[in-house]
Amino acid sequence: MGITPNSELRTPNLSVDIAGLKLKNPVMTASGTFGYGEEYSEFLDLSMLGAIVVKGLSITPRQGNPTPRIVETPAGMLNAIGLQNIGVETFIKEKLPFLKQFKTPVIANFFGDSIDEYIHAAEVLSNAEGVHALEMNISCPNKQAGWIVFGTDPKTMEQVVTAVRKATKLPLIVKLSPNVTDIGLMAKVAENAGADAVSLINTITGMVVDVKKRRPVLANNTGGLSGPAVRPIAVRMVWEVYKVVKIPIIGMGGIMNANDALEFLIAGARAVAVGTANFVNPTATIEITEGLKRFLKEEGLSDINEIIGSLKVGS
Amino acid sequence: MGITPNSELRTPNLSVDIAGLKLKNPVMTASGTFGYGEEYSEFLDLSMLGAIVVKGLSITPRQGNPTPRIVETPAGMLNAIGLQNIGVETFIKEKLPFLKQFKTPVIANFFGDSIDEYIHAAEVLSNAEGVHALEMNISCPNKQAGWIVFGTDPKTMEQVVTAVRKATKLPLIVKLSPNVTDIGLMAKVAENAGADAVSLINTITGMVVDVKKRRPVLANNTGGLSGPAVRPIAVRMVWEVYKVVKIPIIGMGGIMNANDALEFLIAGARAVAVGTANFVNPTATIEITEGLKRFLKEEGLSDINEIIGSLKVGS
Amino acid sequence: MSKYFKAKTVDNFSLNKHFSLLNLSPLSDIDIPQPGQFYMLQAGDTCDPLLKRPFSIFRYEDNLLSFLYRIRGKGTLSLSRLKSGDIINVIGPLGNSYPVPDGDFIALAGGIGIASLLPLLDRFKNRAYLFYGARNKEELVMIDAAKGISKETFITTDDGSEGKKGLITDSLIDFLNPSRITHHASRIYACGPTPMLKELHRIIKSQIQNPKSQIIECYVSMEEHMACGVGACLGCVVKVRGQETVDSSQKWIYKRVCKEGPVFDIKDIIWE
Amino acid sequence: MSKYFKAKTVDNFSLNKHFSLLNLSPLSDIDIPQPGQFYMLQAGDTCDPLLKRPFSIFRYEDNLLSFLYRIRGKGTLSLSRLKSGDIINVIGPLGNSYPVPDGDFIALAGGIGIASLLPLLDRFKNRAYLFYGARNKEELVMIDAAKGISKETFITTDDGSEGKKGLITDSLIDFLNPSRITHHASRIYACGPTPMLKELHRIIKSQIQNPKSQIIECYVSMEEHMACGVGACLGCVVKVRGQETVDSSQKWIYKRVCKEGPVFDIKDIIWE
Ligand SMILES: Cc1cc2nc3c(=O)[nH]c(=O)nc-3n(C[C@H](O)[C@H](O)[C@H](O)COP(=O)(O)OP(=O)(O)OC[C@H]3O[C@@H](n4cnc5c(N)ncnc54)[C@H](O)[C@@H]3O)c2cc1C
Ligand SMILES: Cc1cc2nc3c(=O)[nH]c(=O)nc-3n(C[C@H](O)[C@H](O)[C@H](O)COP(=O)(O)OP(=O)(O)OC[C@H]3O[C@@H](n4cnc5c(N)ncnc54)[C@H](O)[C@@H]3O)c2cc1C
Ligand SMILES: Cc1cc2nc3c(=O)[nH]c(=O)nc-3n(C[C@H](O)[C@H](O)[C@H](O)COP(=O)(O)O)c2cc1C
Ligand SMILES: Cc1cc2nc3c(=O)[nH]c(=O)nc-3n(C[C@H](O)[C@H](O)[C@H](O)COP(=O)(O)O)c2cc1C
Ligand code: FES
Ligand code: FES
Repeated sequence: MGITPNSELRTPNLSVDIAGLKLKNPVMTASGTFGYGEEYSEFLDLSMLGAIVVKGLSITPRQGNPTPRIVETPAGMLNAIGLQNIGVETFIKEKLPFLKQFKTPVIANFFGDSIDEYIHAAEVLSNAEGVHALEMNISCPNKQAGWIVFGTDPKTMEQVVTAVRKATKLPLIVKLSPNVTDIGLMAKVAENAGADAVSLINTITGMVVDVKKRRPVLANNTGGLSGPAVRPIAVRMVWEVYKVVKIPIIGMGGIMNANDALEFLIAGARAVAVGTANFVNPTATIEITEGLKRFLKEEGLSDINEIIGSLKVGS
Repeated sequence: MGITPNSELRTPNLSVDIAGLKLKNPVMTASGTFGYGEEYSEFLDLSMLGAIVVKGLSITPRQGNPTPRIVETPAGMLNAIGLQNIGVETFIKEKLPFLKQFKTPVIANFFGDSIDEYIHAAEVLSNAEGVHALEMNISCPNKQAGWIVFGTDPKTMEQVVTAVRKATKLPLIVKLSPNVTDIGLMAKVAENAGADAVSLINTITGMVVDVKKRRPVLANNTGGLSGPAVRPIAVRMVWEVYKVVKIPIIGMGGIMNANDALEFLIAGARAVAVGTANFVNPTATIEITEGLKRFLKEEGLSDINEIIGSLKVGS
Repeated sequence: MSKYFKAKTVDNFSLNKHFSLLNLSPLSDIDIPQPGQFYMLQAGDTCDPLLKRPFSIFRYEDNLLSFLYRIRGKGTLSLSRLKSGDIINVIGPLGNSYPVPDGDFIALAGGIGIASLLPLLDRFKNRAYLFYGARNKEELVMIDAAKGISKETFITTDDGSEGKKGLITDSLIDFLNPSRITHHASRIYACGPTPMLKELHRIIKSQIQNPKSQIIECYVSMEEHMACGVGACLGCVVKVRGQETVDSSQKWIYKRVCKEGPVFDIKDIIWE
Repeated sequence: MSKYFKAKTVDNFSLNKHFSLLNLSPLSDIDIPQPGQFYMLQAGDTCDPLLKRPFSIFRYEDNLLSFLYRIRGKGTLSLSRLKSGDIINVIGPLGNSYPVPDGDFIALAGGIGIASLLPLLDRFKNRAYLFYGARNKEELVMIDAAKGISKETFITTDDGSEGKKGLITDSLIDFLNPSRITHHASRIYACGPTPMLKELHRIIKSQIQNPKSQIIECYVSMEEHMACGVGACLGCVVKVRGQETVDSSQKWIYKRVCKEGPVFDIKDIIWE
């Protein structure tokens, strides 16, 4: 029946812009839940993702914690992987080439025990072709400052973000810890220190006790809570951050389906990351993207950006 | 077969001591989830409870928030009741007489908008015969200090606890907010300001968005998360507090059964409170007490106090 | 006799895509439910869904509790998966009930609201003028059962796929028109979605102002999100005129749908 | 051909109080599983239980996937509630598999470990000396099936309620005694609880030191808590001698049970 321009018009725009990084859709993977991408490449076409965020990297490889590292909790899980990773160099040599074949930006999540380690890792990653943005995980203890967690003390965080900002020209995303009194304050500190975007939430510290053994189930005693259990906390935090910063927000925490992703977008996230859901459903990211498209069509909207931060609140 | 003293010996001791208050067992009700006791009196014998903690009281009655006030979340619920209550006077006149008939200590949970309101409520409740202890809810905003939440700022909390300490001779329990960076620090502040015990956790602030309406589901926008979803966070916090204070801890957050209660006791709680579980199972408290007894027998222990704080942690 | 008891699923059959009927056999002695009362039900024993959900008693016969429910979200979905023989924990009967009608009466049911009203029609057989509306044919259930026990039945659907096309409240307005009264009913009982109840409130107000109208009373069953169902959590409140408050300056108070309700005098509710 | 597919429950029958057998019919083309591989399974679609659980392929015949499972906690409990016709999402086959045996071999199964070893016995019929131990008679399942495809079968229970009373590893020690060898097996395949595997490791070490012993290799299937099953979360690691690491000072590395395993050479595992 000839050209049908309407059917094209009817496909809503899903692309969003995070600090100059153009994502074809707002659905990315959460660090540590998607390996280095290849683990899930037999389940889905990685080119369909908004971005791939890889497992947290440090300047030298890490063995991580002893096992058990994982325990399930009601509608959630605790993990205490202990940031096991192959190190930035091996990542660049062995994992990055594989990821370059896909038309999807690669965001390197990284961390350190000290400001120097952060700087060093950021520099090495910034020089690697194929890394499109950096995500700083600041939920790690600062060795120099007597193991105070970088991401829970505004001063410590300011220092490390300022230092990393100088070390990279790539878009810099600061990943916030939810284990704080005032997440809005932490986001503002990150923004002022030069972050191009913030992502939240990282996991919430939790513990499960084996009552027979009278020991924590995890070898590390505590672990980080993720999954649907934390979603209402994460959505609230995204909203709090949205009210006080101007830089884009990447929202995550318990997103299992398109409806959950929409909660974050409406609360103010410009993109979302899917973590624990990958374990339950390896194609969760793709299904969420499809669901977002469907929602926009049903609501008669032509652009995902129309709903970002569209939350109407009562007095 | 004559007297069988062994069978008596075999019934383990469940009684614990909270700041001089002797509880026949460590299982109490969590404030706001058990009304003023009478609501559940047709489901269980209130004399079997370790203690009854009543809905939070203020010096003048409160209407609370508009509806919806409740929304379910994965393995949890948000509530934004808004501290609706009949006020201390009406409580003493109309509800306390009913509670006096049971052989169970009554703990009055209370709060205020200002330090004066706290003092005033504490005084009135302390003079009422039949109130055995006070539990201060400090998860409320301080009107005087520009609506900073009492329980999230150490200084503000210190002031209000110190003031209330002077206003009452009853055992004083300070109920800690989990919405803080360092719960151990907050507990220490409470202890130093004169608290006889701390209870934790109160609810964690969360939000659920209705994506069709692009509004929060709750009329109050945010609400407090409770139920099994928060349990790993609560257990971790009890353990953190146990490591730094000497006063007894009342643990709560998602306790559904005896195993859950044991997690808290082993992590350092001397008593536990059951909240959301009452809604699902009105006899949850009784079943938990029975379960604790069974556990002690199975483990060959004669006294619940042997397991309190018995957590063995790895290095 | 406890209001918290175990019950065995006798059957749980699907009437159509949206509606099912659940029959439970209590495993201990129970209180006899009155029309308008409800139970808190939940299938399964996991933490998701966590809370029980409120359902009106639809029928009580031969010590069998029947519930008519509409599958909406995860609670009712998991309920629909109950199989014969499955045992669940039940709380109820809860709440107040419809006051006993004197003479003929009008029953106004919107959608699943029929579940709450049917026991009333059944107890007072052939005394009700039933007005029953729904979105479409599929959403109208138990029509034959309702017709058999009603004096007269008026059916509407939004799309005209069954009965008259239009709103059920419009049919009611016609019926109540004082210039052509054909009935002796002075009371209305209603259960249904809030927009319907609000429109009913508007109708009642104008009826009461009209000296020719026979309608003098109207009782509605209210819905609110519930957590406990027993009056403890204060989650399910509605604004009610403050007649009972000490302080007369107070224009309204909150009452609990689960305890002081679910049935309220429509005049007492503050409709916003 | 995707490793993430939907499958229909054909049946799910209970062998006794503890064990059930689940038969699934995949709704799309699947990869053919090898003995030792596993699948991630989950019943229901609620958030509790949240994660899938790993189960060894027990049988693959006529495009039917069979799993033998023991009910332990909430994951396996909810699995036991699957009814014929229920459709679930499945990930698999995952992990490596048992290396192909040359000639006769020994299979050591502790409890539910039989589930993982049976496909190996079945593929190489009448070549296995099966050592199968459990706590008691009730915990020994599929004995007849296993006997029919093994060269010889040795059974023990802790309480003597079936087979010989004692530990299965003690029976193995007797059998391996070099002074009265009656077999030509040089390889052991094992799956079972960690204490059994540790004792096996001790046995193997002394066998290897003994020049008269025929045993030269031993493969064990390891268990760890898993979240993803596909190598992404790093939750399921075990300590393995660091032969493959660049830095030779590193005595061990972590390998993923779900990806580099579940089957490992027993010598490579660091038993702590
Ligand atoms: C007194 C009373 C009697 C009722 N009787 C019946 C009946 O006989 N048959 C029937 O089909 N339905 C009845 N309902 C409505 C029924 O309770 C809801 O449809 C059900 O709770 C929806 O749960 P869900 O998990 O399937 O849906 P959800 O996805 O959780 O929610 C769908 C909608 O249901 C409502 N809802 C959710 N949770 C609750 C809750 N805990 N309490 C009240 N409303 C809630 C909300 O409006 C929500 O938007 C009654 C409600 C009340 C208050
Ligand atoms: C490769 C592999 C193959 C297996 N094959 C079989 C099989 O064929 N049949 C069978 O009955 N069992 C098998 N298991 C064990 C099975 O996975 C556990 O029994 C099951 O996960 C228990 O889950 P649950 O929720 O019922 O118990 P839970 O109450 O959750 O836990 C009981 C115990 O099971 C273990 N466990 C819990 N969650 C996990 C998890 N996600 N991953 C691994 N272990 C866990 C823990 O040791 C825990 O203490 C296998 C395990 C692995 C790793
Ligand atoms: C197993 C696991 C490993 C993780 N590793 C990292 C990591 O290396 N770096 C990081 O910043 N976040 C890490 N996270 C946190 C996730 O990226 C995410 O912030 C969190 O899990 C919340 O999202 P979810 O609920 O969707 O999983 C990890 C989470 C899980 C479950
Ligand atoms: C509906 C509801 C009302 C509550 N009201 C109060 C209150 O008035 N005062 C208070 O200190 N805590 C209140 N709480 C918090 C509980 O006492 C408890 O700290 C929290 O719910 C965690 O326990 P749970 O997970 O067992 O419910 C309330 C909780 C709920 C669910
Ligand atoms: S549902 Fe709890 S008070 Fe009504
Ligand atoms: S289970 Fe996730 S890496 Fe093995």
